[in-house]
Amino acid sequence: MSNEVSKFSVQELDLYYSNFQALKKINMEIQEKEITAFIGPSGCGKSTFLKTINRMNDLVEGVKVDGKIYLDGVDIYKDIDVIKLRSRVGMVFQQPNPFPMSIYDNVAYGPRIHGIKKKSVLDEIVEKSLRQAAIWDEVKDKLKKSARAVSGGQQQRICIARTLAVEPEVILMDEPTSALDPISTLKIEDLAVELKEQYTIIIVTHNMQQASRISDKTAFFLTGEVIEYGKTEQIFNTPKNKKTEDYITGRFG
Amino acid sequence: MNSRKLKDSILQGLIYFSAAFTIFILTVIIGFILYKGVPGINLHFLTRQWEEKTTFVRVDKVAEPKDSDKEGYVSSLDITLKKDKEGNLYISKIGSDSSLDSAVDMLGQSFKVKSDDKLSKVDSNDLSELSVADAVKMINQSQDNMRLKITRPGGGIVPMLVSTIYIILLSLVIAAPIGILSAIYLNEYAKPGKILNAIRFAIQNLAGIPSIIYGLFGMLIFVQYFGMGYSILAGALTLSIILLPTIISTTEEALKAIPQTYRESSLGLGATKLQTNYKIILPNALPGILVAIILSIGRIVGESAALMLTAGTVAQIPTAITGNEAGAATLTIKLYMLMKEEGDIATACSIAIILLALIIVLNITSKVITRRFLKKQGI
Amino acid sequence: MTNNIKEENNNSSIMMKPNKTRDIIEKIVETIFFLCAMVSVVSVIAIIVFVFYKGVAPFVGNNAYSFFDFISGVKWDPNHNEYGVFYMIVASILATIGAIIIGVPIGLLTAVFIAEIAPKSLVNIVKPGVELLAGIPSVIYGAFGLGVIVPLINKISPEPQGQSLLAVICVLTIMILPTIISLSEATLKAVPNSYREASLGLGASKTQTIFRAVIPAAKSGILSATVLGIGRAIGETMAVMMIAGNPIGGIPMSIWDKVRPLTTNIAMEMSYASGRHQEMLFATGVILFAFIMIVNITLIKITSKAGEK
Amino acid sequence: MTRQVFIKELEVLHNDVIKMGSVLELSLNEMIVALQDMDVELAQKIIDRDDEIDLLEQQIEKECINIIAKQQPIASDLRKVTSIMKIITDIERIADHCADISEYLMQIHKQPTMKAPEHLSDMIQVMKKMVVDTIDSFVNQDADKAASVIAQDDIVDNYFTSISKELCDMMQKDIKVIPQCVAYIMIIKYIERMGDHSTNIAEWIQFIVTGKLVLS
Repeated sequence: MSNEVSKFSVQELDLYYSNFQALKKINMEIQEKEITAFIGPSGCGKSTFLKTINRMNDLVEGVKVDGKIYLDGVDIYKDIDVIKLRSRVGMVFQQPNPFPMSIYDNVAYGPRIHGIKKKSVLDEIVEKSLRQAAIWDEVKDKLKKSARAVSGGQQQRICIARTLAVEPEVILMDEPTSALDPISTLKIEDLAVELKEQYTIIIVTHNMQQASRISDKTAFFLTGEVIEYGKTEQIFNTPKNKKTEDYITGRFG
Repeated sequence: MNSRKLKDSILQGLIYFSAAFTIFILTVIIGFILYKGVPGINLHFLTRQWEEKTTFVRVDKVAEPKDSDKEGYVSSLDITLKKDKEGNLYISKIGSDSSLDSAVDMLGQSFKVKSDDKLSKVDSNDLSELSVADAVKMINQSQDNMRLKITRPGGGIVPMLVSTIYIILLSLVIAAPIGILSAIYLNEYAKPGKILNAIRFAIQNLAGIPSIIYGLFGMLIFVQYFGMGYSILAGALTLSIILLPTIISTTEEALKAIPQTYRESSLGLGATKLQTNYKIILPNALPGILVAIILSIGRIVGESAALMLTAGTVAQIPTAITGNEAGAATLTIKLYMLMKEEGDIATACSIAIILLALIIVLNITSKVITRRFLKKQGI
Repeated sequence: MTNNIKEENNNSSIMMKPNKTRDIIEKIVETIFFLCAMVSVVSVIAIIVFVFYKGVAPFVGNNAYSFFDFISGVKWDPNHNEYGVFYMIVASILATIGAIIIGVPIGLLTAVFIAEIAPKSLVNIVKPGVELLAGIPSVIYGAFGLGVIVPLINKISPEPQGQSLLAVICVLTIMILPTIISLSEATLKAVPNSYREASLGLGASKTQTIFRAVIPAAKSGILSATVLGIGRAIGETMAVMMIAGNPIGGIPMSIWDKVRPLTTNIAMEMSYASGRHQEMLFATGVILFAFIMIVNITLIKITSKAGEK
Repeated sequence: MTRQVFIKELEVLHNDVIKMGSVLELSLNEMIVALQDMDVELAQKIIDRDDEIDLLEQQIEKECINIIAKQQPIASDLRKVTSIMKIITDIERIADHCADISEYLMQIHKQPTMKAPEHLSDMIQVMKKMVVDTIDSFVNQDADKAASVIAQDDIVDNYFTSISKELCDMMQKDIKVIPQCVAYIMIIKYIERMGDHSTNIAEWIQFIVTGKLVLS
């Protein structure tokens, strides 16, 4: 394993929804500026794990988390204020959910809540983020129009731009393309590969081809455990664990 | 960064303050009404007429008078007398074989004398100043077929309760069918277009008009033009117009909650629109309609301005639907009159308590129906 | 081949009522439904026509009363043929504005409390309470006003009596609170959770999320709640009648002054008014009606606009 | 078990390869007999059968491409399909060599008879075992057997060097036998090549099973 400092170091992580244990003894090192894919059948805990990384699970009643998650060596549950954490770890959701506001206001929402008020600064951030999300050309002349009046693929890229506007270090994507058509899906995938130059990306997906196409590392989850975690080529060519082999070759049940 | 924390805490403070303010207001109002009204609530309040009523009756003596030395016992009529707080004489107990059962009023019809009725005169002698014992002696000495002056005490809200119920029933009988049928029309038959927009606009406006305007209209048309006078029919007609928007919109919600697939599958089987409405839509919408009716009862019970100008302010049980025998004050109107004319806030609050109880019951029933209806729907 | 198809047609038609009568019944039923629906239209038109007809009468024809004096007059004295309603209009407007300025913020923030912050147990107490507040007949608010608010104001008011604009504002505020709370709460609840997650995901705090994402998304609902509140405040009669003081003239200068809203003017004198006096009361009704129309139209515009966004 | 259609298609593919292997074994045995008895008709039969094997190879190749396009196989499945495409070329090459040997056999037959080189039959036996073992290891996906085949290849190579030296000596001693010896040299060259092809097949089978590709 390369000796870079891992962006996330997850040690002995357990998670309980009231009495149901959703995550069992997760140990994982996630590298910086790489795309890490989480795959596995639905209900295996991959999304739950993703939502633990930016503590979105705190919103759920009766959630209990044991074990440690370190972001750049700092324990995210003890030593980082959750607001600071979430501005450093952005999230893109499965259903594109732009606010019912104009495209401009959507992207400017993040900077505004973090205190940026000057219009010139906001304009610049909005343009930079929309360009980064590869959608500037499609929306540059209708920034004032409602963000919901555009196609699903465009909405999702606007949401990505909105996340980028807060200048996160990590972007979590929870099945970002499962609601999109193939073309938009490929656009989002290309975008993710481009963004990995500057951001650490963790993507949860049901689509194994997507995982094999764009990710550097892949983790296979099953019933709350990490069955296998390694370089994507190795996972998709010569998986060590039979359960991984069965899953990716579609032989289960 | 801490300016955000500061702003946040100020806003949070405001939120908690306004919530507390609302809860405070709620408790103060309910508290005030209970504090003032509860003492007035007793059995009499709930069972008696509002006005006192005096009648003269003729009654014979008992065949075999039993004598008992109980204080106030009138052997000749087998009744017991007492003096109440204000010092008037009243019949506290009527014996099993008391001759009062066959008392007859001046028109010769039998008159049922009840305990608590006040007795103020025997033949021509006034009893009000006498002590209980003298009064007993007086009655026993008077001859057979004596004439008694009986006064039934008032202070009860029975007439208002009855007229409120009459108005509720009458208004519902008028408004419910029209409302439900127009809701069905709007939801099932109407094709989008100018007419539909006009109807929708009218309904929304009806909902916005204050009840005093309805009062004016009601008085003008029903009371004067149609010559119904201040009557429950005039009141009911005015009220039904007020109720239409509530019934229509609540029923429409119930109709909209029915999945479109029910209609399609029924029509798919060759059923006509009417059959579909009759067999599928209506039964499923019934709980919604029930809620609509309950909400409208709540509105009728609460209505005051409109009724005051149409149903009048007389505290009596209406015996006809039009004409001056039909004037009837509902609970709310009586409550208002008590405060406006006599400034008697205590009794007003007692009536208020009855109204509150009614509204709570209505709220709970409508919640139960909707919950049961939702459970049945499996939502 | 052809004749057995005809055969088949016959027996199938036996099963169902002959098409002709079935269609007629359908038509009849549909017209009945249509007529019921038209009842609302007819009644609105009737109300407008009659109230306006009766209300406009005094200003037209021979010894017409000048509409301008009516509108601008600051004295109402039927015995001396003086019918000025301007000071009543001012009273109604001031009372409504006062109630809205206090009622809407408190109502909205309480709605936020119930919808966003309060734990389940508290909600189960506060919400039914608010529903009860909404169900209470306005007359009881009048009783409360007379019994509690007026004496209280009396203690601190420079004027001799407690009935005043302030009393009216207090009672109206209390009355519109439930309308605003329940409607705003409903619209806040209708805001999809994904907006809250998105906002929190960007590092916004809970309060920021409420005020910058949830409330803007529920803007139209809150607006229509406010407009409904205005409608109810302007139209209120019984509760206000007993605590307004109802002077026969004078534009209210301070919150301690007695006021005479349009609605109370009608209700108080209608039972014994006749002839010109009665028509003047209807004229007051027309003015009130005009206000209500404005309120209704803005409400319909907001709700329809919200629909498209 | 999900993806039943895909699993069936893989089985069909697997059996077709086995069928091709058995046709090869038939030609191989006949080639050995033909060599011993210098039976020309048998040799001709082997040559004719070569087209049948070529057809089988093309059909299997089309099947492989079809599966890849339709089912997007991954990991072990992908390894199996890609290896099969490689294996069938080697099998076809071995079959070609049987035909080539048969042709040279016919030439020898025209020449005056000559004593076959001494260890030729041993070399053939070793090669035959390699071919049979490699096909068996494919049938059972047996990596160990495949390894044993790879180990045999040196033996065949040594036989090739010793026999070809023996043939050169014979030619130096008696120029009359040169045409036959040249034919025999060609024959043992083909036999040596048949050994190499079996080794290739064995290596691909190991790749299918272990995932490690070690091409010597």
